[in-house]
Amino acid sequence: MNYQWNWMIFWEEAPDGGGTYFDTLMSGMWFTLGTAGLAWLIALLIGTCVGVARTAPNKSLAKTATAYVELFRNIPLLVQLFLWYFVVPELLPTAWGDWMKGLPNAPLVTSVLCLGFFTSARVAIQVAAGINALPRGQMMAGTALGLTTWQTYRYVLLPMAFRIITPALTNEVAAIIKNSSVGLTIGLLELTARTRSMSEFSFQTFEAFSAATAIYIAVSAIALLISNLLEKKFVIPGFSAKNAGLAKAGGH
Amino acid sequence: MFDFDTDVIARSWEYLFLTGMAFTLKLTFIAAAGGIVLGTVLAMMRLSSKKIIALPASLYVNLMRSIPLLLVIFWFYFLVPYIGAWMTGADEPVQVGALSSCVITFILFEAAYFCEIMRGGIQAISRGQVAAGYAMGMTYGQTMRHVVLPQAFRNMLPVLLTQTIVLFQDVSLVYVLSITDFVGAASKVAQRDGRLVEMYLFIAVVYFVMCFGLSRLVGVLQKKVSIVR
Amino acid sequence: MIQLTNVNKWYGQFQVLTDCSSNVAKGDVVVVCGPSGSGKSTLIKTVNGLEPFQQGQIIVDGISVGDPATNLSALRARIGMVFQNFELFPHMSIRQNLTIGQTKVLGRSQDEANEKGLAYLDRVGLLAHQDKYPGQLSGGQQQRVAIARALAMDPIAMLFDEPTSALDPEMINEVLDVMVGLAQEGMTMMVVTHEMGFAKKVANRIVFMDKGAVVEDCQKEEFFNAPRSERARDFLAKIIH
Amino acid sequence: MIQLTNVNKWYGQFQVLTDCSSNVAKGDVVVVCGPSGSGKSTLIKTVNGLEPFQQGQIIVDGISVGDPATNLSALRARIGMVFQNFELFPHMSIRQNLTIGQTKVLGRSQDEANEKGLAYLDRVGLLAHQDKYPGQLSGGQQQRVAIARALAMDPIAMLFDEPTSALDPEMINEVLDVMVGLAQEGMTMMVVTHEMGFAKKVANRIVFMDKGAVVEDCQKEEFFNAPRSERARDFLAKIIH
Amino acid sequence: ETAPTNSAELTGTLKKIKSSGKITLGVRDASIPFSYLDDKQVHQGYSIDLCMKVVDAVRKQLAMPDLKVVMNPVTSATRVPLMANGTIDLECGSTTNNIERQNQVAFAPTSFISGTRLLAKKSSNIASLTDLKGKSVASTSGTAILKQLTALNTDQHLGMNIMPVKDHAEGFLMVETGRASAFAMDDILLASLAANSKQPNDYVITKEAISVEPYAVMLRKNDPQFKHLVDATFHEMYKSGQIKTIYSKWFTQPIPPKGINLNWPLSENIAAIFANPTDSGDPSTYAEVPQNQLNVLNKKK
Ligand SMILES: Nc1ncnc2c1ncn2[C@@H]1O[C@H](COP(=O)(O)OP(=O)(O)OP(=O)(O)O)[C@@H](O)[C@H]1O
Ligand SMILES: Nc1ncnc2c1ncn2[C@@H]1O[C@H](COP(=O)(O)OP(=O)(O)OP(=O)(O)O)[C@@H](O)[C@H]1O
Ligand SMILES: [Mg+2]
Ligand SMILES: [Mg+2]
Repeated sequence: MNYQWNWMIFWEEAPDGGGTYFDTLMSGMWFTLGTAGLAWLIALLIGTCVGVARTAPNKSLAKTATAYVELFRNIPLLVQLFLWYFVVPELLPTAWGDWMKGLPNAPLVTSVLCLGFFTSARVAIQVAAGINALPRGQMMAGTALGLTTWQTYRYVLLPMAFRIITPALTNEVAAIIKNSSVGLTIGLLELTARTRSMSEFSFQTFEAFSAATAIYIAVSAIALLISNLLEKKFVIPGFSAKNAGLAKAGGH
Repeated sequence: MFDFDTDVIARSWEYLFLTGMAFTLKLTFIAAAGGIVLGTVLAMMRLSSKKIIALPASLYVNLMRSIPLLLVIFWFYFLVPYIGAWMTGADEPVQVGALSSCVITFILFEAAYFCEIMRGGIQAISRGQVAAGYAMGMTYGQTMRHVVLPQAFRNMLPVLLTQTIVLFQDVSLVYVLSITDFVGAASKVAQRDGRLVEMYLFIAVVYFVMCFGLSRLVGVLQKKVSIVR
Repeated sequence: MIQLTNVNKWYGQFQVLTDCSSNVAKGDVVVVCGPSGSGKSTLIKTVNGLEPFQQGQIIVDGISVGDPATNLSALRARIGMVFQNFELFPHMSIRQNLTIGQTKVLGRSQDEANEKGLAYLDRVGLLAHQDKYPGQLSGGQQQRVAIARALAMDPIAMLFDEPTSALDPEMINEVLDVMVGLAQEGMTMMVVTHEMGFAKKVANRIVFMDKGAVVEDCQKEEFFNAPRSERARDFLAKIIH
Repeated sequence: MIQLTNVNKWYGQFQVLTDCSSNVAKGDVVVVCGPSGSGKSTLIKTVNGLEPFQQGQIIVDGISVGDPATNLSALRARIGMVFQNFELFPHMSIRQNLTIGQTKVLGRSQDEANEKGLAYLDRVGLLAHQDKYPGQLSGGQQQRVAIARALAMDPIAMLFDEPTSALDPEMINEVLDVMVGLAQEGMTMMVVTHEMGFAKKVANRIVFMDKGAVVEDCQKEEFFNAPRSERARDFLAKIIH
Repeated sequence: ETAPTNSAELTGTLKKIKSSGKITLGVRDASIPFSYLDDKQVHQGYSIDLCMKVVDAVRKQLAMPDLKVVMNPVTSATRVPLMANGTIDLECGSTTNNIERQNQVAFAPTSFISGTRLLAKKSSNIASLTDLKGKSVASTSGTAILKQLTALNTDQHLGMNIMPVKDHAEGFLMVETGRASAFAMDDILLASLAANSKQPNDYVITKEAISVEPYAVMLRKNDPQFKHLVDATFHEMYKSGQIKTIYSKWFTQPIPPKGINLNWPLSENIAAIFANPTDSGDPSTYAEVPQNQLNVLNKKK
């Protein structure tokens, strides 16, 4: 191959200020983790509410929740991000639109929101699936004790549902980390964006992409490790979530 | 507010659909079909009791699942010519077009995800079913072929199709190779004519309609093929 | 204490309960039996409002179950229910299973709930297992815990839905024994079961259902010795072997 | 026809079977019973090689099951097996369930397999249901189909693993009746069951297991009238109520 | 020049072309007017016309009149690896020739010189970089401009909010929707963006240049035979004046697809490189380099 390898490139100064290429990539990684982390909080919060709503006895509530899920999961993330950034502010009242545009960290805020909403739809699917995987009798047993519907969800159904869907949620965490790279399209300086600009500035494309690949693998491995620890911590003696047969493994 | 220029869509719909959408659908179907077949093989490997068979499969799957698709597309695009040369023994890298490269990449990548779905599906079939197959005198292959896989496949059909919808959306990432899929076609027109907002809204609507329609179809189909219990 | 009057229930087009009426007085032990799918579970679940019904009236301890104004949670807290599959909460220890209803519904203090719960756990002979989780107990043990959990709420009546049909044969008796004890202490009970031995021993009335209707509702002796309906005779012949 | 000699089996550290020996002659009906977890299912599954074992010897019709050179598929095709949960193939119609083994394993033509399968389906009284799917039948009907499926392979012996324990009480008899008929026609059978009525009626030998060991292996009369071991007496007391 | 017809004497790219019977051009989708797709999905543009001259020369030298030309679309991320692994033989886009990039690839003689300038709405009265104090400015990610803006921002304490965007069209959209006050990019690209927009007259391009960007066709490094042929072709084209026709076809006449005229007459600087062809990666060869750019260059060394 007609290619000049230069692994020392990482220690050369990057032209966009702020230290070496290595430093740049690291700062990209923190942006990736930060974006993914914040978006995950949103996704978990909204996803749980919407997921519960999907299983609610109230038909119209369940329908609304389903509509929410369908809306957010049927449009490619890339397109959603673009719409959030360029179209939503124009559709809002001018003052709100200007406020959105004037946010100091607009790409970060937009990416977090967009990624959060997108992932919340997928989390909602998992949460609903987890609740539905529990025997119908569990809901009945809670209600028969005199617990209200809300208390039954809070104390009986959700704790079990979350244990069952932990593997699926781990996949979603891995996915949100990887998906945060779409932020680059609106100028979020996360890992992939940093990698690309490094390859553009230096033309050492392969070194840049190797580094990014290695960082992504490491981050995923750590995420997997943490989730395994969590799974161990919350394991229920005598109960195996595998029996629920629900480690649905879709998504990216 | 924008003044929407809908004319740009009318001008280019042929390119958008006959070139772009046609490619997107083609790649989606080839990758889904290939991915499911390869994924099923990987799933059976992962479930094998022999470590030498299970370990490489699970390594492969976990590796694929931890790298963003964008990077995978990139790597395969540049490395496939060398893998090809290595396999055929040629001294020049084999020229692999962007399309074949995409097909190979998506099949290999999606197989990792389909593998996990099929693995879940196979594991969910009760051990009793396998025992019943064996007890009848069926071999491992026959039990898999006639008893386990048909059931796993039908049970997992909704998830497989949901994953296919994800795949359908992910095809848009081939823009890194400058291939003209639907999103690529639309954004090329958008950039050339400076009509980004109109185009992106249009893409959103088209995707929503197609994906939503598809997922409705999945529901109908599921009722048809699902096993009477 | 429990009065059912012409209860009708439909699932869509399908009528599950047709004009069911019965009356359970304080201290009664009523066994409900009948072929599979005859509506036994559905009937017993309408009593504490777990299943809504469309026509008729159910009065429990003077409160109308079907009335939209009724606070169902409060009513349910006063009626214990035991399910076929135990339905203990798998993520809670046995002790937590026994106290959650008391603290969250009755508002008892944790200490009080503990004391009460453990007393009943002792009564079903499982005090030693208070820190285990449901998955670590055998089916028979789980069902006994489920009974203790219901009793800890100080119910005025107990409903049982096939409490022994998910159990291994050797475990059935340990559960039935607890239930016999309860009956003999005067607890008002409605029990869906196929265990005719239990029925013969402690029931004072038998309700026989078929296709959603109450076909017989009579004293135990009458039912076993001279069932009036063809269907009941048929059923008894099938079930006793 | 089936000889077990000092069979031992471990799951990791845990010994499931300890020195199990027995002998089933042609035409014998042997009932295997014992408490839950005592190893009954495991034992019966070693007979047709569904569970491997580590020590001892099992000879079926002159063929050693434990021998790595044995073609297990061919052996299994000659022994019918019926499971607790029926294990019909839910994605195939009843007819396909009856023919799949015949065509794929025995290499019979589709027509021949059909004819044979339907003859046995008729024998268990379900000919009218040939085009339905398992999920559309009741439990008792499914188990009868499962028996017909095994019989269609022309087995030299039949193994039953708690064939009635997943059934609603009213359906147990319809399955037991089919099994009684089989026994009376001289089929060699090993039956794991808790149905002592069935055992009394048709078994000629009872094998009682506890904790992985064969505790009693004797004539039916001896077992019911004068069980030698404490454990068997205990078990009988628990199970007959 | 005598054309070696015996392929045994050929090396590098020429040998590859001879044995495969085709030459592959790396082309861009939307670099107007250098290399882009028109509405009939044909790749065309200024750089492509230049590359086709090279193709003609290759045909002649290798005596392969029906040498096949393959157009292989590339992006900024793929152009280097594809050149390195032999997928493309010439990159015909709008790639800036600079010294760092010469570590990895070689360049044909420079064929265009652009300057980085700012595009802004007329109404915002932005005439130079200093007018952007405290405002947001967008630029396409991965371009050399970003690094200059960053350096300038710190050196001159401008306090600008620098926003990278995915592509040029999006950069323009940032200005159009008011998310950014200005879009910093190569002037010729800015001109074509403005010309294609809904209200071309709403926008201005500043006079002050931030940097000098020489564009050139890219080829593989360490391939003297092919480099020689490419150089000779360009020299011939420049000397004969053919280049003037090609230039005016793309820069001063209406171009497909919409028949817009960029009105970008030949500047003195560009005329100078046609007179004295060079492939230098040093911007000062081409024009007076703005102090800004010099600062950045010096810092690098
Ligand atoms: N959610 C439901 N939707 C529609 N039909 C139902 C539903 N639940 C129960 N049924 C039907 O109502 C009828 C009565 O059911 P129910 O569970 O009360 O019977 P059962 O007498 O308790 O039977 P088993 O002995 O099998 O428990 C059955 O035919 C059943 O199929
Ligand atoms: N795959 C396995 N791994 C480890 N232990 C097992 C496994 N399968 C069964 N066992 C254990 O082996 C013992 C015997 O199991 P087996 O299923 O043969 O009992 P059984 O007599 O058939 O009981 P039951 O009446 O409940 O069916 C049990 O203690 C069980 O927990
Ligand atoms: Mg019931
Ligand atoms: Mg068993």
